[in-house]
Amino acid sequence: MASTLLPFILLLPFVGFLLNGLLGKKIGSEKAIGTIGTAVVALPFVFAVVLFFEMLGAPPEGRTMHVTLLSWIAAGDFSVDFAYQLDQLSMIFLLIVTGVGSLIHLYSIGYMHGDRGFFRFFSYLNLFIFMMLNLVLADNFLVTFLGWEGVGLCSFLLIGFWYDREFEGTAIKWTGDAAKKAFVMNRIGDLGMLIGMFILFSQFGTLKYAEIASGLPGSMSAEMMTIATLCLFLGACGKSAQIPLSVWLPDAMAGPTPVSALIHAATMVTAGIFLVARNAALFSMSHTTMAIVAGVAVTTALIAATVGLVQNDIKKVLAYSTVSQLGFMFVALGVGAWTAAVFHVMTHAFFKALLFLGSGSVIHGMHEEQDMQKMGGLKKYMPQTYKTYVIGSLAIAGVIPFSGFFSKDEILASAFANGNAILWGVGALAAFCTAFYIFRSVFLAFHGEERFDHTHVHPHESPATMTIPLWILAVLATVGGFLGLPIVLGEHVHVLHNWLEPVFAQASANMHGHHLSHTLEWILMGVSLSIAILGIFLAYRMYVKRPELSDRFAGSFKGLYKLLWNKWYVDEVYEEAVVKPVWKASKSVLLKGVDKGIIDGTLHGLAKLTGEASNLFRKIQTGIAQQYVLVFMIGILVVIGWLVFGGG
Amino acid sequence: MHSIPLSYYLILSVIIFLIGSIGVLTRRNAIIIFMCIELMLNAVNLTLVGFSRFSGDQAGQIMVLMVMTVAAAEAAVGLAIVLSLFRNKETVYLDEVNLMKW
Amino acid sequence: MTPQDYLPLIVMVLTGIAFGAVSIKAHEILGPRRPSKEKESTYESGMQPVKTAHERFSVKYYLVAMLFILFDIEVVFMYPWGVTFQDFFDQGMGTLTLVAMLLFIVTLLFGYIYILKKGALKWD
Amino acid sequence: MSEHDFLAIAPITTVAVFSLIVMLVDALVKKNTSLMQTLSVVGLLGGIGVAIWTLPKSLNGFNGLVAGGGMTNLFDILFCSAGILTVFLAKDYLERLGGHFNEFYTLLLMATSGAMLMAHATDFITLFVGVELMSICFYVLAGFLRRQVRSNEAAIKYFLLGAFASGFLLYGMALIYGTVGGTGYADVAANAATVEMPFIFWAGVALMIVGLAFKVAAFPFHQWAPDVYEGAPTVIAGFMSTAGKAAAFSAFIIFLNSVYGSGVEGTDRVQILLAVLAVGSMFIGNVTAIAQTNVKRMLAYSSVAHAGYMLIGLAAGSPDGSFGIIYYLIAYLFMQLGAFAIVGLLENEKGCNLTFDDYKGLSKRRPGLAMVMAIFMFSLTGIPPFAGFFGKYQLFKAAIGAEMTWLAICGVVASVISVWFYLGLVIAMFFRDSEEKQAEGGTLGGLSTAALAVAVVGTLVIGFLPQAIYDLLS
Repeated sequence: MASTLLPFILLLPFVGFLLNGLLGKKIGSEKAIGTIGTAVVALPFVFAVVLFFEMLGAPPEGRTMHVTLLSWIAAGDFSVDFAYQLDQLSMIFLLIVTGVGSLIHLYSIGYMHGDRGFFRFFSYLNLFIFMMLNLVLADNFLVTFLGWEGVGLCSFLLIGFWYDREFEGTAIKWTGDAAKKAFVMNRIGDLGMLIGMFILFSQFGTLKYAEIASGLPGSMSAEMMTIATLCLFLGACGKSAQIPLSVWLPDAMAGPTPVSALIHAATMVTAGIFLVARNAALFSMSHTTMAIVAGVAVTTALIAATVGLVQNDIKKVLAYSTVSQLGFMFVALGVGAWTAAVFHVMTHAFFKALLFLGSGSVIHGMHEEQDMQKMGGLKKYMPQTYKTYVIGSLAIAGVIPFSGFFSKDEILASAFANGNAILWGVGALAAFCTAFYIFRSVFLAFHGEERFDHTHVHPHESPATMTIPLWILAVLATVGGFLGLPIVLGEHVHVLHNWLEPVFAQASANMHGHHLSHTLEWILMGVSLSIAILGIFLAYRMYVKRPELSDRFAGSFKGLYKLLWNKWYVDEVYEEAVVKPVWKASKSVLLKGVDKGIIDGTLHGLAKLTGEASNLFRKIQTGIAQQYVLVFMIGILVVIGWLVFGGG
Repeated sequence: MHSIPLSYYLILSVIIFLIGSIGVLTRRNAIIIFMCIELMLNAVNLTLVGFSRFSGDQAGQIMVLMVMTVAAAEAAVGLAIVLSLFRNKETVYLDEVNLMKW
Repeated sequence: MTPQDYLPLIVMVLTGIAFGAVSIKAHEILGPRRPSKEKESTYESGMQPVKTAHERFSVKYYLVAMLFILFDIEVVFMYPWGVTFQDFFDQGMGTLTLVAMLLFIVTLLFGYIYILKKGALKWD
Repeated sequence: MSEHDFLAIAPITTVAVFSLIVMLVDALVKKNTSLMQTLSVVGLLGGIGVAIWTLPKSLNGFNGLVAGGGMTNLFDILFCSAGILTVFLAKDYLERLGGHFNEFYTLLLMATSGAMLMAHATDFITLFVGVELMSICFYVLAGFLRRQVRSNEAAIKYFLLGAFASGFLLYGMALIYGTVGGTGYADVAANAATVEMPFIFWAGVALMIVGLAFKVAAFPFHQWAPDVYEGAPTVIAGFMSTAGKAAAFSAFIIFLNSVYGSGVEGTDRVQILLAVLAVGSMFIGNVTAIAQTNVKRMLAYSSVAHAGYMLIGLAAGSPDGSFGIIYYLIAYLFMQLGAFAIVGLLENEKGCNLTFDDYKGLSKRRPGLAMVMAIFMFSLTGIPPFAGFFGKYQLFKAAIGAEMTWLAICGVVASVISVWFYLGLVIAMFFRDSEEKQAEGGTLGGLSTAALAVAVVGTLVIGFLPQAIYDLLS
C-alpha cells in the first residue's frame, strides 16, 4: 500500500509545480490554477491519512516502511537512492506538511487574488511542498539534503516574490536583499551540515539514517562524534533560525503572508528540529552537543521573546515569536525530550499558522497595513478573524486546554527534570514574555480605539476561502493538545509519546532521563499556567484597561475612586518597577545590542571582511603582464624549493 | 672522448635560461620579450641535446627538432599578434597594454 | 688537453683585440679633421643621397618572411628521415616510410595551397 | 607499425583531417560559411563516433608515444562536444561582432585536435606538440576580433605568458628526460625511483607541474586567465575555459599517475603541493570574483576557483580523484559553456551588456534566458540537484578518502563563498529592475538556441540522473 501511494504523495506536488509553472500563463484563470495548486497538496494529504491508518493497524515494531523509487547514484562503494523511510516520525511531519500546506494553499487563493504573479506563486508553493516532502521522508542524508536545499531555494524565491517592494528590515532595504540574506544564512548552515555529512560518511561509509544509527558508535571517538553532531546542529540552526543564524527569519517576513505561515512558521523552519530528531540516536551519543543545543536554544527562546515585546509590525511580532518557539523545541531536544519537541512542532504548526493567517487576514482587510499602532478596534470589523486569532493567542500563550499549554508545559517539565532549574527558569521567563507580547498584539490590533483614518482604510472581513482555513486551524489549535496529555493523568494518555516511542527508543536509552514526581509535575503545570495568565493579564492592564482608568481619573477626584486610584497607582508602580525596565532592556540591550548589534553585526562584519579581501586581491591583478610574470617566477621558486628540498 | 662533462652543458643552459626569463621580466618591448622566450627555448634545447649526447638516446634530439618547429610557428603567430596590436594601439610596449585589470 | 695548451690561443685573442683598439685610437689621434657638407653626407657611390634610410617596410615583407620561416623549418624533419630511410628500406619498410613522408609533404602542400589562394603571396 | 597505432590516434586523425579539409574549403570554395560549419560539426561528430568506437579497447601506439581507449577517449568526446557547442554559438556571435572569418573553424578544429593529442599523449614529445598545437590556436582565437583593442590585448598577454609557461614546461620535460633516460611516461614510471640525480628529477617534476598549473589557470599561475577570458571573444573564452582546462587536466592526470605509480619516495610532497595550489585557487578565485562588476570577468575568476576544486582530485591522487575530475569536467563543460554562451548572446557590438547592472530585470526582458542562466548559476554554485553539486561531491569524497578531510572542508567553505556572486547575478536578473533602457543584446538564433538547450539538458541530466554518468564512466 505504502509503496503504491508514496510515489503519488511525492510526485503530485511536483506535477502541480510543472503544470502551474509551465502552463500557468496559458491557463490564466486564477480559479483553475488555485484548484490545481491546492488539489496536488490536498490529495497527498488524503493518501497520507490512509497510510496513517494503515500504520496504526500495523504492530508498533512493524510500522517502518522503506520505499525506493529509483536508484540515484551507485558508484562502487557508495550508493544513494531516491529511497524514502516512512516511520512514525516522518508520518507526523508528512501529515503536518500536507495538511497545513493544503489549508494554506486554499487560503492563498483568496489572499493572492489579483496578483500578477498568481501562477508563479502557486508553482513555487507546490515545488516547496515537493522539496519539503523529500526532506522529511528521506531515508538518507543526501536526499534530505536535496530537499534541504530545495526548500531553501523556494523560500528564497518566495521571500523575494514581491521583489519590487521596499521593505523595512535589519540593515536591508529591498525584499530581494531579504531573500539573499536568508539564502546566504542558510548556506552557512548548510556548510555545517555538509561537513557533518562528510565526517559521518568517512566514519560509517554510508549516509542511510538507519545504518548509521545501527552502526553507532562505530569507530568514532567522542570528540569526533561531538564535532559531527555540532556541524549538523549548525545546519539546523541555519534552517531553524537559531542564534547566531537567526536574523534572517524576521526579514523573511518580506514575503507574502501565506509564505510566512507555511514556510517560516509551520514547516520549513522545523526542518532543523526534524534533522536532530531524525538523528536523535546520534546526538544522544554526545552530551556536550546536547548541552550546547539546550543552551543555544534557551538563549534564542528568551532573546527572541523579549525582542518580540517591542515590535509594532504584527508580522514581526509573529516572526520573533516563531524564533522563540523554535528555541523551545530545541530546548526539548537538548534535554532529550524528543517527543515533546515533535509535539510542540505539531501544535506550533497549528497555532502559528493560524496566527499568521489571521494577521494576513488583518493585513488584507487593512489594505496592506502591518503597523499595529495604526490598527485597533478591528474586533467589530472582522469578528471571525478576531475569534480565531484569540484562540491562536491562547494556544501560544499556553492556556489550558489549548494545544500550546500541553506541549510547552511538557518541554518546561522535562527541562526541569533532565536539564536544570536555570534552564527551566529562563524558559519560563520566555513563556511569560510570549503570553505578554502575543496578547499585546491582540489588544493593539483588535481592541482599543481605532487608530486608522476611516477616509482611506475600510476594514472588512476576508472571503470564505480565507476564513475557512482559519477556523479549521483554530479547531486544531484547540484540540491538538489532547494528543499529548501529561503522563500524570495516566500511563497511556500521552498518545503521541506511545506513538513515537519506537523511533526514539535507542536515543532515550542513551539519555537515561529521570521522571518527576507527580506532585512536582502538578506544581510545574500550575506555575506555567499562572505565568501565562499573568502575562495576559498584564498585557490587558497596559493596553486595554489603563486608558479608561486614566480618563476616569482625569474626570473626577472623588474619594470612592481611591481604591481605583490606588490600584492604578499600584499599576503604575508595577509598570515602573517591572515592565518599563524589561521594556527598556529589551529595546536597548536585546533588540539593538544583541540582535542587531552582535549577531547581525558579526555576520555583516564577515561579509564586509570578505568584500575588503576581494578588493585587495583584485588590486594584485594590475593588468601588466610583467607583474604576472613576477608572481609566476616567485611561484616557481616556491614550488621547486618545496619539491626539491621540502623533503629535507 | 667526453672531455667536457655533462654538468657544463647543464649549467650553461641554466644560465641562458635564466638570462631569458630575466629578460622577459625586465624588458617592455613585446618583441624583445618574445626573443627572450626563444632564448629560453633554445636553452632547453641545449639541455636536451646534452642529455641525449651523454645517454646516447636519440629521443632528445628528435624533441629538439619539434621544439624548433614549434618555436618557428610561435614566432609567426606572435609577430602577427604584435602587428595587429600595433595597428590598433600604436604601441608594442607591454606595460602600456593594461586595459583589463582588477 | 690541459689549460696550459690553450695559452697560445688566449695570447692570439688578446693581440687581436689590442691591434684593433690601437689602430682605431691612432687614426683618431693622427688623422686631420676638416669636415664639410659633402664629407658628412651619406656615401651613395658618388650619387646624391635621395631620401632617408629610415622608412617603414610594407607588412608584406614580414608576411613573406614568416611564411618562409614556416615552410623552411619543416625541412628539418627530412634530415632524420633521410638518415634513417636506408635502414627502414633494408627492413622492407621502405614504402611505408616513403608514404609517411609523402603524407607529411601533402599536409604542407595543403597549407601552401591555402596561403596561395588567400593571396598571401601577392605583391600588389 | 600496426593497426593499433592508427586506432590509438584515430579520433585525433579524424578531427585533424577535417580541419585540413575545412581549411581547403575555405581557400577553394566561394560562399562557403555554412558548408564549413557543417563540415566542422561533421568532423567533430566523427571524432566522437570514432572515440566511442575505440573506447572499449586499451591501445598503446607508436612505441608508447600515444595511448588510446578508456578515459582518454572520454576526454576526446568532451573536447569534441565542447567544439560542437562552440561552433553552434559562434555564428551569431561573430557575425554580430563583425569578426566572422572562416579561419575560425579551422583553428577551432585544430585546437580541438591539439587538446585530444594532449589527452592521448604518453610521451613528452607528443604532449609538447599537443600543448603547443592547442595553445597556438588559442593565441590566435583569443585575438580573433582583431579590430578590438581588448581582443588584441588578450591575445598578446596570453601569447607571451603562454609561451613563457611552455618554456618552463619544456624545461621540466628536459630535466625529467635526462634523469629517467627517456621521454616516455613508461620510462618515468620505470626509472623514477632509481634516478641518480633526484634533485634534478624533482626540479623537472616541479617545472612540469608549474607549466600544467598555468594551463589550468591555478593559483599562483592564474593571473592571465581573467584578462584573457575578458578580452577574448566570449564563445572562445567559453571554449578555452572548458576544453582548454580539460585538456590540461587530462595531461595532468596521466603524468601524475606515472609519477605516483613509479613508487619514488616524495610523492606525498607533490600531493601537499597540489592541495595548497587547490586551496589557493579556490579562495583567490572565489573571493576576487565577489568584487567584480563585469559578469564575463566574474566567470573568469570563478573558473580559477573551479580549477581549484578539480586540483583537489589530483591532490587526492587516487582513482576516485581522477574519476571526480572527469565527472566535474563533464558537468563544468555544460554549465560554464552555457553561462558564457548567454553572456555572449547578450553582448552586442560595442561589447556592452556585460556588467551586473545590465543584467537587472533580465527576467522581464528575456525570461527564458534569465531562467536558463539562473540554472547555470545554481549549478556552478554547487546546489543540488544540479550538475555541479555531484561533481564537487565526488571530489570532496575523494579528498576524504585520501585522509584530506581538511581539504574537503576548505572546498565546502570556498563554495559557500561563491554563493555570494553567483547569487548576486540571479538577484540582479530576477529581483531588480533596470533603471534605464538597456541596450538590446543580440537575437537568439536557431543554432544558439540548440546549443543552449543542449547545455541546459546536460546540466539537468547530470544533476538528476548522475547514475547515467557513473555507468558511462565506470
